[in-house]
Parts: sequence; C-alpha cells; structure tokens
Amino acid sequence: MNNSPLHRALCLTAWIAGLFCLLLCAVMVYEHSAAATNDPWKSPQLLALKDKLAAEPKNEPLQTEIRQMDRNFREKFRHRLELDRTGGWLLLGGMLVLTLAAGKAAALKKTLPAPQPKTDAGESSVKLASLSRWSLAGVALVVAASLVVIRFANTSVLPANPAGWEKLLAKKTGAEEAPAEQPPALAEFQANWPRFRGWDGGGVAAQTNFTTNLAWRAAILAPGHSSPIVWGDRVFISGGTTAQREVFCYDVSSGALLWRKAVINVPPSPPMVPEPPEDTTWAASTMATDGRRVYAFFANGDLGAINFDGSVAWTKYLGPIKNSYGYAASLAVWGNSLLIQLDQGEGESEAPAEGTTAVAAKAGAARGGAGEAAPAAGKSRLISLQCATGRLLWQRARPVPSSWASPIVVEAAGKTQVIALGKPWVIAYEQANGNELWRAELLNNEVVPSPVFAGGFVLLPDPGSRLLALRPDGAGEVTKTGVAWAADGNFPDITSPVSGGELVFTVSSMGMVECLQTSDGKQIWETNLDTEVQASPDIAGDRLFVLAKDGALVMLRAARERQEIGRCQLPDKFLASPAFAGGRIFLRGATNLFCLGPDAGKPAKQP
Amino acid sequence: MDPTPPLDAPVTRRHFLRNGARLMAMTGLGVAAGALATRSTGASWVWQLDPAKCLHCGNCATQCVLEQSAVKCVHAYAVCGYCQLCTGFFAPEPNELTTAAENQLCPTAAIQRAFVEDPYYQYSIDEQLCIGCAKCVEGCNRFGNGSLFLQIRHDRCLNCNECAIARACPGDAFRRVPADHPYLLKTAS
Amino acid sequence: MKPELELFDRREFFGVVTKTAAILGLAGAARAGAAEQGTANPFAYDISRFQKTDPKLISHEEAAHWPVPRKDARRLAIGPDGKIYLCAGNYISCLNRAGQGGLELALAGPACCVAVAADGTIFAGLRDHIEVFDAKGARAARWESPDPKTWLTGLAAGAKDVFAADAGKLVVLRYDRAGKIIGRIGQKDAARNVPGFIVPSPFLDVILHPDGLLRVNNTGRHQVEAYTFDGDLEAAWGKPTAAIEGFCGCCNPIALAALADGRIVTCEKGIPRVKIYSAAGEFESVVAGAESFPENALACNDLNDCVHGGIDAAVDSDGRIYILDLVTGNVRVMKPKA
Amino acid sequence: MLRRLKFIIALAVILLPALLACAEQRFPPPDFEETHHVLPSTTTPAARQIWLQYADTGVFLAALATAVWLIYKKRSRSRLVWLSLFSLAYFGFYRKGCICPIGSPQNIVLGLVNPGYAVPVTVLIFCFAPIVVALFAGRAFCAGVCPQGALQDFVLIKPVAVPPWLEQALSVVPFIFLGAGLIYAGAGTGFVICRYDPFVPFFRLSGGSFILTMGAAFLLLGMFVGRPYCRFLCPYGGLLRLASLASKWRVRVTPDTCTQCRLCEQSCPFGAMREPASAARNPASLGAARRRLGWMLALLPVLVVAGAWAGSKLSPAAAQLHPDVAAAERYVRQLTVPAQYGLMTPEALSLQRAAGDPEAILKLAADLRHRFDLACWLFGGWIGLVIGVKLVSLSVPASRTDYEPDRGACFSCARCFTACPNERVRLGRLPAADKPATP
Repeated sequence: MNNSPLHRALCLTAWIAGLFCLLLCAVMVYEHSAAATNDPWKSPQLLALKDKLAAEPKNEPLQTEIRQMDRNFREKFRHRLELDRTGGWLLLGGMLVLTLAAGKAAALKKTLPAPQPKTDAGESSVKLASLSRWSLAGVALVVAASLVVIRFANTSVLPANPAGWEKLLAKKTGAEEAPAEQPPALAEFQANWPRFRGWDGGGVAAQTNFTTNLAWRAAILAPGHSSPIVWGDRVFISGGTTAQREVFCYDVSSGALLWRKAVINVPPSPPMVPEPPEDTTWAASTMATDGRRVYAFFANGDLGAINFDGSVAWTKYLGPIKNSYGYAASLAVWGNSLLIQLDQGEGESEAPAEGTTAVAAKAGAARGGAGEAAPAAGKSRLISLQCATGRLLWQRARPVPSSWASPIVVEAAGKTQVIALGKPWVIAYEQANGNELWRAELLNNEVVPSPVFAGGFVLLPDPGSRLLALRPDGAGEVTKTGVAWAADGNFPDITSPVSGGELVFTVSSMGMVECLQTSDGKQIWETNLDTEVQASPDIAGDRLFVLAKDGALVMLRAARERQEIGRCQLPDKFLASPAFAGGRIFLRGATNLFCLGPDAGKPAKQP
Repeated sequence: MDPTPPLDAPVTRRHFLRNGARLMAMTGLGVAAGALATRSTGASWVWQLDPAKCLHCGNCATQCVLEQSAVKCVHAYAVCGYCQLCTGFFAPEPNELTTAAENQLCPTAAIQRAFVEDPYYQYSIDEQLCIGCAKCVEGCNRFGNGSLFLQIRHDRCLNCNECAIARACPGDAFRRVPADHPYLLKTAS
Repeated sequence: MKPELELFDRREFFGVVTKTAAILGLAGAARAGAAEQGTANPFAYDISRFQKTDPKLISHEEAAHWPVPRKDARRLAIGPDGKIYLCAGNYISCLNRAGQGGLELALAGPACCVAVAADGTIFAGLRDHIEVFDAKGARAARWESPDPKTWLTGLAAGAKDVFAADAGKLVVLRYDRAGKIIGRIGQKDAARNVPGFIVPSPFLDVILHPDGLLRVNNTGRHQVEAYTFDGDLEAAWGKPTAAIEGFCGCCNPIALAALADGRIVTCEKGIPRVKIYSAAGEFESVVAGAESFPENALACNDLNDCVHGGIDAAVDSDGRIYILDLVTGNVRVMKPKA
Repeated sequence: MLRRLKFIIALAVILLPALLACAEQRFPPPDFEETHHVLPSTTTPAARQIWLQYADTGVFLAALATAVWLIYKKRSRSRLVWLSLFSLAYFGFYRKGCICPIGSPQNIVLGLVNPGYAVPVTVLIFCFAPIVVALFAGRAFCAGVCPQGALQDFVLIKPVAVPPWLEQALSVVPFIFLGAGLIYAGAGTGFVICRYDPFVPFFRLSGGSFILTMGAAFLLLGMFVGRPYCRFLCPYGGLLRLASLASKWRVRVTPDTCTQCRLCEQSCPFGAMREPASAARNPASLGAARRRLGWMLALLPVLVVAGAWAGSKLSPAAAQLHPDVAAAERYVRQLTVPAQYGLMTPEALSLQRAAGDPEAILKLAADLRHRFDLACWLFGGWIGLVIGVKLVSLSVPASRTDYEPDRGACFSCARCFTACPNERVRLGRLPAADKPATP
C-alpha cells in the first residue's frame, strides 16, 4: 500500500502545503525586514530628501518628488499591514492542510505494532528509575548553570543592604551631615563676649583690667536695642528699619566699620510686617557668634548667619512672631548648635501659624523625619539649629506665652542644660536633644530678666516680687523641691542679676542695687543710685558695672561692703547691656557705639 | 510524586492517602478562593495609559502585540488652541503651512487639518492610520497646550493579561484599572 | 518494545531535538540583534539641532546674573532711575543692578506685568486690573477691570498713555494717565486690515518703540506687529519656523524689548532663546540661545504643557539686556561682546 | 548628559509650584464668533462587555463538563477531538487566548499579595475549575478545553517516543517555570508565564519575532513529539498533574481485564502509559532500594536549604526585570559613568525620569529589591523542593499489575481506549473470538 495513489496524493498535498507555508513565511519576513527602509518614517531616501528641501525650500520638483515618495511608502505600509492580516490566516490554512495531509499519510504508512510481551518488568523499571535519577541530576545542573549565567550576565550597581540604600538616598536628598566643624574651645568663648552678657549669659567678664577712658566711638547706622558682641578683633551690633535689617562689624581697636550686611530676601518672609514698638525696635535680640559666623535674629522672624568676611552663610525665616511688645529674647550658641527661644502669643491655646509649621515640616523633610517634634498647640517653642547649615536639630513646644528673657546654657548635674523662662514655667532642656530635664512653676509675672547660674544655683528674679535660687539637679516637676531659697523684695523687672559666685547683685530699673548672699539669699546691703537703669549689670574682677540709661557708668565694689569705686559719664542714651572683652568695654548707645579701653594707637582700618 | 506506598502495604492505604490529599487540596483551594472572594470583583480590569506620565518614547507603536498598536493619539479639543501652526501637525521646520507631505510631522498622515475660521484650524486623528508613535504628542506638548495625547483604544486592545507596552514603558505610565473607567482624558481646567 | 525500534526512535527523536534547538538558537540570536537596534526611536521629534546655536551668531555675553528674591517671577521692567522692577508672586520688587534692594510692593494677587513711567510712577498689572503706585511705592490708584475675561500680560507706560496687553480679550488697551480707556488696539478689523491677535498661551506683550509706534507680539501668527497709538497697523514681520531666523512653536515671540537704536529684542519659549531683529524685522543676532536656558528648555518636554516655560527681557539706558528666566527665577544681564 | 541631569534635578525642585500654577494658566479654545463652531468631543470606545466575559466563563465550564462526560461516559476519542477543535476555535482564535487558565495562577498570587488588585470572579473560575475537575477526574481540561493543547495535539503527525528517563527528568521543568512565574507575579513584575506563551501569537496572528519563532519551533517539534509544551513547560499543566495524582476517578484503558497486549503502550504519544511492575525478585535489591529511599529523603531538606541559599543570591539580577529597578540601575550607573543614549530613546527618557526625582525611584527600587530578596529565596527553595521530591518519587519502587496510564502524566486524550482489544470488543468492532490470548 506504500504506492497507493491516495497516499501519493496525500504526500503531494502535504509537500505543496508545506512549500506554500514556507513561501508565505519568507514573504512576510521579507516584508518586515524591508520595513526598515520602506516605512515612511524610517526610509533614508525620504529623510534625505526632506533635509534637502530644508536647504532649498523653493524647489518645486523636489517637493513633488517627496510627496510622490511619501505616498507610495504609505501605500507600501498599508500593503504590509494587509499582508500581515490576510497572510496570517493563509498561513494557518496552509498548516491545516499540511498537518491533515501529512497526518493521514503517516497513518496510512503506519505499520501496526506487534509488541511482544515483556518478561523483566521489575528489573527494567528499576533500571529506568536509576537512569531517570541521573538525568534528573543533569537537568538540575543545567537549571543551576543557566541561573548562574543569568545572575552574572546582568550585574547590579544598586546597594545590597538597607544601610547602602540609606546612604544612597541620603546622598540623593542632600540630607547628609554637613562637614562636622570643630567648635572653638570653651576657653575661647569665655575669653570673648560671644552673646548677650558673655559666654554663659552670666555677665561676668574673663578679664579684670578694664579702663574707662574712651578709646573710640562709632556712629550707629541702624537703630536697635540689641547689645554688642565681641569675638577676637571684631565687635558686632545689629540694627534694623522697616526697609531692612542689618548686621554691622567694627574693628575693636579702631572702631572702623569693617562691613555691614543686610539680612534680606529670606523666603517666605513677607515684605510688610507690623512695626515693632518704638522701645523694642527691629533688632532687640542680641546676636550670638561662635567665632565663625555671627547669628542675628530680627523681630520680623528673619534669622541670618553671616560669615566673618561679611558674606551670608545662610538665612532662615522663623516668623511670623506674635509678640505685643516686640520680640526681644537673645540668641545663645553652644558648641555647634544655635538656640532660639521663640516664645510668643498670649497663651498656648492658639493654633500654630503657617510659618512655624512650615519650618518644622521643611526641617522634618530635610532631616529625614528627625524634626518630628513639631510645635504643639501653642506657637512658643525652643529651637536648636545647626550652626554651619541652619538645619533644624530639634525643637520643643513650650507651654508659655510671650517672654523676653534669654535662655542660658549651664553645665550642671552632669548635663548640659538649656534653661528658659516663660510665665509661669522655668524649664530646663537637655542641650543635645532638647529633652526636658525638669520644670518648675514659679513665675507669676511677665518675664524680662534672664536667669544666671552661680554658686550651683540658677538665680532668677520673679519681677517685682522675689529672687529665686533653684537647684538644677532635679527631674520632672520641681516646683516644690527645686527651690533652694526665695528672697522677697522689689526685684528688677528688666535687668538680669549678676553674680561673682559668693554674692549676687540685682539692679532694679529705678536704680536700686541689692547685694545678697548666693548661698541663702540673705541681703548683705543695698544702695540707691536713683537713676533709671535698663542695661543689665556686669562684673569684672571685683568691680560691679552698672550702666544707667542716661549714660552714667557706675562702678561699685562687688564685695560684702558697699563702696562706689567711681563713675564716668557718656554722652548718650543707653538701653543695651555693655560687652567686656580683650580689656575693652563696648557700650551701645542710641546714636553711638562706644569703646572704653587703652587708647587706639593704630590708624583706623578701612573697610 | 506518585505517593505509592511500599509493596507490602494494603491497597486501601493508597486510597486513604489519595483521599486525604484530595481533601487537603480542596480545603486549600477553598481557603484561597475564600480569601480572594472577599476582595474579588465582579467587574474586570483593563489597561490604562496616564498621559501625565507618558514620555512620548515611541514604544507604544513598536511594542504592542498587535501589528497596529491599540494605543492611538486622541485629541482633547477643549484643550486645543486651534493654532494655525500646530506643532503636532507641522514638522519643526515647515516649508509652508500647507498639508503637503513635506510639511507634515505625522509619519502616516493620520492627522487631518480642517479650516474653521480665520485663523483657527481644527485637528483630528484618523485612527485607521494612527500608529500611536506619539511624535505629534511630543510636538504638541513641547510647544503647545498638550491637547494631543496617547490613550489605549479599548475597541482594539486585546487586554492581554500582561501588556507588552506596559512592560517596556519608560515612564511607568500604564496601569490596570477597573473596566468602568478605562480612559484618562485631558480636560480644560 | 523491540530494541531496534526504540533505537531508531531515539535517533529520530534526537534529530528532531537538535533541529529545534538550532531554530531556537537562531531565534534567540535574532531577538538579541533586534534588542540592539531596538534602542533607537524612529519617531523621535528631533529639535536638538535647533537647541545648539551657531557661536558666530551670538552677539552678547553675560555680564552678571542674580536670583529674583521671590518665586514665580513673570515680567520685568526698567525704571528711569535704572532700577529693575520685577513682578514675582504677589509682589513688585525693586532691585538695583546687582539684584539688591529693599522696596517691595505687596499686591492683592499675582502680579502679571509691570511698567514704570519716566516720572517713576509704577504700573502693576494684576490678572484683570492695574494698580498704580508713585515712585515712593505709595498706592496712587487702582484702575478697575475692563472685562471679566481680561488677562493682562504686558504693560507699557508712555508720557501720556499707558498700554496694557490683554491676552484674555486679545486686545491692547490704551489708557490715559487717569486710568480711562481711550483706545482699543489690534482687535480684528478687516476694514483697517488688522488681522487680530491669536494668543494660545498667556504671553501678549506691548512695548513702546523709539520710532513712536507700538510693537505687539502676535504670538499665534508668529508676527511682531507695529501699531500707531490709534491702532493702525503699520507693519508686521516674522516667520514661523524652528530655525534660528524665525519664531518657533505654536506661539512666539512671547516678549519684546526695544534697544535705543530701534532694534528689537525678542524672547521665545519652547526653544528658549533671545534674539535681536532690526527694526524692519531682519534677523540680526542671538543674545542667548537655548543652551543658556537648559531648565527652561526642559520645562517643555518634561511637563504636559508648556505654559510655564518662558523668558522676559528688558533693556536699560546703556544698552544692557536683562533676561528674566521664568523657570529658574534668575536674571541674566547681557552686554554686547567686546 | 550629566549636566543635563543636574538641570533636570534642579527643574524638578523648581517646577513644583509652577505645576500647580499651570492649570490656571492654560487658555480655553477660541469661541468661534463667526462660525459658532462647536467643539467635537473625544470618543471613548468601550472595552469588551462584562456579560460577554461571563458568557466565556459559562462556555468554559460547559466545555469542561462535556470533556469529562466524553472521557468517562462516552469513552470517545473522535468526539473529544471535535470538542478540542471547538475550544481551539473559541478560546484560541476567537478569544485570542486571553485570559486562559495557564496564566491565571499569576493573577491569583498577585491578588493575594497586592491588596490593590482584586481578582475578577471570571479569573477565579478559570483558574480553579480545571484544578477541581482534575482532583476528581484527571486532566480533562488538557484533553478537551485547552486551546494550546488542542493546537499541539492537532499538529501531531508522527509521534516519536521520548526516552522515559528524559521524560521523567524534564517533568520537573514545568514546576520550576511555575515557581518563576509566581514569584514575578508576587513581586509585581509582570506575568512571565503569559510573556513566554508560544501559541498565543498564533491565536492573535501577530507578535514579536522571538515569541513567534518560539511558537513555530514548538509546532515543528510538536509534529513529532506529542504536546511538547504541555509536557515539558506548561506550569498550569504541572498544577493539574499534581491535582490529578489525587484524583478520585482515573482513565482506565480496558473496560475489563488487561490482557497485557501492550497495544495501549504503543498508542500513547505522550509516554504516559506505565507498564506493570512487580517487586524485584531478590530481597537484596529491595533492601538497597529502601536504603536509597532513605538517602533521598535525607537529601530533600539539604536540597531545599541549598536552593534557598543560592536563590537568595539571585535577586540583584532577577529584580532588573522590573522597569523601575532597571531605571534605578541606569541612574546609579550614570552617576559614575555618564550614559550615552540616542535621541529620546526609552532608556534615555527613563533615565531623565529617574533623575527628575531620584529619591522616589530609588525608594521604589529599594522596596522592589527587598521584595525580590524574599521572592528569590523562596524560588530557590522551591527548585530544591521540586527536584528533591522528584528524586524521592523516583526512588519509590512502583508496583502495578496492569498496563495503566500514569495518573499525573495522562492527558486523558482517550487515544488508548480504542487501542485496547477489549474496548474494541465492547464497541463491537472486534468479534469476541479473536481476542489475543493472554500469554
């Protein structure tokens, strides 16, 4: 039956169908390969012609040629699509015929099986099993090999472990730590006058040799009640008007203005903010410096860091600040962090203003979520910024309304504490992370005087009623337990106390000077200078300096017996506290900046 | 995988094993089905192209399993500026502002330009010709209002279980969405 | 099975397998090849050649550049005192040549355009009305909105008149100094053969030209048109093309400025570039090409429409060209090449 | 390129406010005063009607039931062929092979892993119904409903016996493929099973060159090797194989007693027929077999652990199949080596996108890589398990008295029925007399 006509016919059909399929495949494959040059968007000729036309736009024949070519390329394209559609079906048909015919033919040629019975069934199955196991091992090897190839064929540059990802992301978001700069040694801070009332806000000068002859005077170029600060051979003051807020840098020896820099364009600071009261001014809060930059904060909420060469390092907007008398608390620098006590508002009830939350949010984002301690209900808060970058390190909401006292940083009870006053609370925070250490509910009046740390006590007047000495080693609420002693009396409402250690002196705004014993608060003596005093007193060596508003600088002996050493008169109006550094005293008046000290021999430096 | 027990075991044990296996399998399926049934949907999913993410890379024209892509350019007329010089229609350096082949941008001349009134022209897409190459989309977005953009045309889309274009999309613009809102059209806001 | 049968079968089997393997291998190779050439995009919309400027054409160099103090800057103008007035966000900022300065006027809404008269009066165009300030920055007047659809995008202040380009109503409004509208320029008018403005995206500008005429950019027609104060169309020029001598995109130029000698500075978006044309409209030189505004160039291919790309330019008394980049908010000061 | 990227990064930051502004800035189309031309609206052709999809499901279930009925009640090969041709036409060429049960397990896994994806009821049915059937009546789906299977069955011209040892070894491949498909689905990185289905392009009459060639190759192979895809690749086939191992009923070749004539063995093109195997005669080898089984059982956990360990090393490569991970790779690469891509190539564009918001893309990639670490770990373990179990099963001595189809491998295509003389007698095609005598 091998040569039966049916079989031959079937074979023939199969062959023809197969050839047909092959042919069709070939055509379609060719069409697709030709597409590279025949598709209107790929054809090199057409593109070349179009470029040619760009060169000579008015070439009529060229245009017609392009149109022609474009047209038949589109024809070809459509034709190809047609072929794909119909060709597919044709191909299927061909294969159908092929398989049917071939199948039948094969069936015809098939010789019927005549299997012989198997004898060694068991053995063969065992043999087969072992053979299969080995081949399975082979398959496993192949799989493993191919996986290995895949693995090493496409290597990855992405980090393998979470830490790597963290680093990569940090790098991308630019949130990596700023180059850690070494802050100047504490001794350097102490030798200079880096903030309001000296390195620790205590108003005690490192040197003792202060003379009171006028070395130089320099005009004040912008009003402000902030006090001068001194670092090395530079003295800085800040001032501001509605137009702009500025920082001025003078040479200590000559009083020459080295530079002035405006802190402006601090987005999103609004252009117009309510004028602060006349007796507070735009620049009531004293600057701070760490010997690398000076930091100035103004009543409209602009914070600026300015390098010693007068260039702006960074600026930040912390406003708007809601303060009926105008913002006045001074800045504090400790190590690599800048501290701002941003107490404001009438109470903690108010919702946080956009500005403040925005700051928190921004900082949070920049810090990868480390700024999570966003201010709570009240707007008052204590902020710690990184000196180098202005990045938020931490901030803590404070349950107090507006206050005007400046925070101090003290090393006590084995911790670095930031002590901040605000009616009614005295709260100590850990300088490193802002965690609250202790708090005492002691203040019944609006707080203007700043605390000082002396003889192991935090000394703070509760204006008009009493002077308090707190032990800074408590934890939690220490209202009952923390108070070492409390001396009643008409204690100052503006100026801060000062203490050489054994004794503490206070000067009321009416000029009443009191001397108390630091250990128990017993009054030693008091005297009345009967003159108005707004500047806080300072101690240098055994001398207590009291600067009266009318320009009288009174020197008393800082000792158990009352004695006035002397006084000198300056032709100006003084509200700012003086600065003592490098054997010079710097006093900021309303119109002039005065320097008392050894006569300046050198010629004045030019800016 | 044939859980045939050793020879000496009674035949019934094999049945027992098998029934146990079946029971386990059924419960497994039941649990899976139950877990999914809580979240499963009677509707189906379709693929959607987000024009806001589209990068106009041309993959839609080349990657679709269909010979002529199911992705086409569509025109949000309300967004169009009806420009006389439509940068989606004319080549960057048009010889003159006519519909002549040498001035057109579209490789398949799928955009029709109709005069409305001076100086406004209306542009519409011939889907028979459009291959979804996004050349015009790029032109329109780069210079114009972006009224031309790509969409999957669901009368053509086979709704493959895995969309070949989505796999190749550099903009990650393709999403599975419930079939009741298959389109994402631009509107004048 | 009979062993020989099995053998035969196995041989046949392996034959088939090897054939198939070969086919698959070929297929793999073919596919790999496809992958290689598959990277090129045959449909690329190629304008890269226009984004490079021929250095021979560049006539200016950068003298300075500084950031605008506020976000969303839109237009700038130069006052008689040489101060730069920028409208950015809700403010008009007045800066000196170094980008420093204090005076800022806060407005109710986003400032769209600004002009400063010779006497220092500042005209600030908000979306639909004009606010007038004296040289000190005190609010002098508010000229109410002429039409709800009004969208002011350009201002020019002459000695007696103020011209406001209203992109919403496709007209240039002529105000007197009292704020009264005394003329409407450029409205479609077959009789005076004024073609009318086409403004697909909000950049209609108007400037005063030394020759005493106005220049208005008819973006949709890619034309710069010269009008008399009374609205007669005197001249129009401009060629639509991405090539350097013409105006690219759907709607360009977006801003104009006039040099003292009558030459005209044009700004384009899409392919951001600032060029100088003669008063008659011949292309002369390039002040800054697309490569000078990379962010601006990218603004258009990254986002889904191009309306916030853009540039504005102004010319000061000694011929320096101030270019405001709307995307980066930088001002470039360009001075002629030595 | 690098400069470009810097700009883009800057841009991303700068333009965020602009983005918000843009909506307000866009201009309305002209109000055509002269012609009062009304704007046309963009057409939105609807997708396939939902009820049609349920109709598909109905047809599917009906086909399954019919298949079972034809196999067990009718024992009719010819009618089964017609059914499979119908399925080929309907589920294949009409429905373009989507959705088919073969890919559906991926949807199930995606639905289990990704709460955002609710598995459509139709998919649930397509996936589970054949398995349930297989648990009771074997692989009826493969026999009569699966279009891919029908296509291969149809082109089978001259069956060639695959050596049983190779058949046994290759039968693990489907499970490995299944594992790969499921982990990719679970990691939300596409459906590789669908991607490499060689026959769907034929149903669509279009497809990529690679997959078309694959399909052609499989068809050619299928002319001589019965159902190559079903036997050596199909992951869903793997599932059904497992299920039908536990099936309640099974296909029986002979209606009554087996005459050991081995005709059925000849008739099966899929090498699914198992010959009788009695215990080995000598107890020594029996002991050896027991020891081997012990060894294999001990080897199983070792293989799993080793596989898991090796698999965990695989994720850096495996993850790159995900476009976002690939983009991240590209981005990180060009940070060190500036990349050169053609104009507007997808690569360049994805790189731009990555550079526009590196944090986002890197976070995404990190997340994906994390998922892949787990997935690849499982995958490796799975491979180990599959191979181990197969080894064990190969070490269990079989015992059969009759020629019978292997529960797992049998597609119940009903070819063997008519090959059995007793069946022929039952059908009356053979007179009872010349039944070959049992040897």
